[in-house]
Amino acid sequence: MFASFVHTVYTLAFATILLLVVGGALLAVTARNLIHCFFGLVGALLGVAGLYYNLGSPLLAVMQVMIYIGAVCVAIAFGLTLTRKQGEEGMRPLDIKAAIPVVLVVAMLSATLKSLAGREIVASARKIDESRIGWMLLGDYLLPFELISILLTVAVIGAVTIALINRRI
Amino acid sequence: MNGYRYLAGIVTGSVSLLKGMRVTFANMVSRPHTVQWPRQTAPLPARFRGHIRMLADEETGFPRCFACGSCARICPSACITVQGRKPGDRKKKVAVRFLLDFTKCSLCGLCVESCPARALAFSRDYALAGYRDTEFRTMDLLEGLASPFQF
Amino acid sequence: MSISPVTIVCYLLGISAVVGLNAVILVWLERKVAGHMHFRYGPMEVGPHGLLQTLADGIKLLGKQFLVPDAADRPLFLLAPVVSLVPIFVAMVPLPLGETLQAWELNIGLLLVVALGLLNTLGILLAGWGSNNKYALLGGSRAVAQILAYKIPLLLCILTIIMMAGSYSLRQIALAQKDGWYILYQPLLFIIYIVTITLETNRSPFDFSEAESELVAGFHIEYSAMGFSLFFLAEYSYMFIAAALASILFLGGWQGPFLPGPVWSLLKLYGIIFLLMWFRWTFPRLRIDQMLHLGWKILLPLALVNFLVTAGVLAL
Amino acid sequence: MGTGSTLPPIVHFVRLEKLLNQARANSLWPLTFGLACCAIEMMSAAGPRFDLDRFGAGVFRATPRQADVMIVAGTVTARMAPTVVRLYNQMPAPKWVIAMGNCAISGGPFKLDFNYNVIEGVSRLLPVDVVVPGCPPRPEALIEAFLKLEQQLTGSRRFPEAPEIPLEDAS
Repeated sequence: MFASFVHTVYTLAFATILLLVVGGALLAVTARNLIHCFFGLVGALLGVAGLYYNLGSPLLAVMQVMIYIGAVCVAIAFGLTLTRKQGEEGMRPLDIKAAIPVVLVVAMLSATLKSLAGREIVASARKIDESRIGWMLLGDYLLPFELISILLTVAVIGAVTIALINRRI
Repeated sequence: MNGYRYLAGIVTGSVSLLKGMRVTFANMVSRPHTVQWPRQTAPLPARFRGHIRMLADEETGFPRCFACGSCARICPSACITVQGRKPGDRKKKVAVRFLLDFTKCSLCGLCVESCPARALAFSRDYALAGYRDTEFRTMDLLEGLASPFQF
Repeated sequence: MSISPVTIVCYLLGISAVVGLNAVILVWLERKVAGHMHFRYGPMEVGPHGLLQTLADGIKLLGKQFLVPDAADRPLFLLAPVVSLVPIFVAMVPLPLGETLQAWELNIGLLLVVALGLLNTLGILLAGWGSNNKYALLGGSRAVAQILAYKIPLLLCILTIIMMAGSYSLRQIALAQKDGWYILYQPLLFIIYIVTITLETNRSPFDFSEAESELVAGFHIEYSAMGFSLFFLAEYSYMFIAAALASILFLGGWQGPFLPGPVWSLLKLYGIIFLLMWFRWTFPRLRIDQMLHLGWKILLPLALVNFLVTAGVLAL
Repeated sequence: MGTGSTLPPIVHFVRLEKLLNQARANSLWPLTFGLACCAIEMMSAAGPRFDLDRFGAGVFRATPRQADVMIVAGTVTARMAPTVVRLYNQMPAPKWVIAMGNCAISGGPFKLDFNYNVIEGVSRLLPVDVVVPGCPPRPEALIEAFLKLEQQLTGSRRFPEAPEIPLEDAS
């Protein structure tokens, strides 16, 4: 009786997370108001953090919150508050161009499902040590890690250049 | 040189912040200046001006005012209404009505200065407040004084 | 995953009690500190020395009308106070206030608290946009500019401490300071950390998002009654969390001689909160460009240099 | 209960309302709003010597959404009148108005036949709960107004009546 109650609670929690992910993502692509899109995105990312937690990796979940919501979304919000309300009429959610990502996503999903078909999916029960991630990043995957940092530096320099175009210092 | 200035700026800035914090901390541990009115009272200045009041004659206890009306004439806001009558046995008039519209008064004191009988003075009512303005629109200054017209 | 729902409900009740009591005490304390720093008494007449003042304020706010402006974005407007309050309930879970007084020992506790602490800005932005008021929007966008300035020094501070203690667990970090508090090794880092938590909790001299003299009341300008009190509750709870983190990271948490653990941690915690109040009633508000200058050109290089030096010393 | 609420409740809970009124009386947050010279005395009342915060009334809120009491401190000109009314309308429901100073009560020294731009008393615009006459009233008078408001709300006076200060006490 008690165990089944706990089970129900966990199921409900999982359903909430799914709802957050799917609903947030839908809101992010369909809402007319830019800030509604933004908060849809935040909700979807929070839901993904919940999924990570459910899969047994709290570290990844916390990092998802810290990086994607605490950093990426805040950067987006910073851009949003500096943009002018302009050309809102031109943005229709059901444009013909919107079909392109839909086709891509459907193709990717079907490919993934096809490759997974027939296999048994087991969530990894093995606990990943945080320090191992660090060793991996600075050992085996050092080159990709450094490449990403170069990419970020290039992005920062590009942003500064774009910002300086109209400044004429 | 620039680096030196940068570091020196940080240090001097922090020191000045600490000085400010010392001042507020000294304030905090010192005795408050508050006078806890209405449990305690702060001294009122000697020349404090409350609304005007009517002085009584020492002998008779009647109001000193003989209703000449010079206060009402000189008042720039026209807040004073005076009426007087002669009692049967006396030559001078005595005020029977002396109304002050305190809501218009700006305490300039011209009425006090111009009164030939020195009948007016400033009161020391410093904490007036009420629920309706009518209490202060017609303040009867003769209240509490004896009158020769009580028949 | 073996926590029973009863325990979770007990934790939630306990955390709610902490949040409520802490706000009641802190609001009273803030008004008393403000009063005495102005040579005043502060609240005196409601209860002995005004102890019941916050209670009266709370009950009054409960009984007031909650206004939603016509032009406001209704769902966002109603969601904002909740968004800024809810992360607190999760962030308080891994805080150890004593040897055994901890809701849940989590091996990534520090990261969780920091990540959720950053969500406060989201609530402010939501309120700023949802109110549909120019001052509120300005307050929200200022909060976002502010988070960009203080986040990196804050994370560098925390990284340095993680490096010294070798763990993300708040409990392990506190235990690592058995022989010497980290404030003795890292006084500069402690100062940087205090400045960044002043920025994080949106308190004067960095209260840009609610600057009364510029933005009337900033992001909560349109919130009356309970909406406002939820923001208030959130602000004081974030202060509690930030101060608790500071006491755990730098002052050894609950450890100390003679007194029992929880008393020590509360003493340290309220000491740091008093420091924040002291800042608030001493310093005037900075200009926003001065804040950015402070964040990017002073705090960030200092924290970075400190981080590198610590790393070098630890490696030797 | 006077002008406190715009809509009286349909069902009355006596004890709850007593509690609410006690709480309201002890936490009357004024609006940061001064019109003329009386505002100086209002600031003085909040300052160290008189300290309105002792009664829980020292939290001057800048936004009308969080204020309970509007202190109309000064001359209400015709130009300012719409703003005063608007600020009053923006305050949430249990709200009170203190008319401080003679200009706010009746137009004061500006109440003249040829003066076209002064509203002769803020009671022509808003329901006034307490009036504080004086030009300007002393800070004690403003505190007395708050005590009067508390008396009106709770039905009893918790504080001593305003004590007399004789001339000998003058400094």
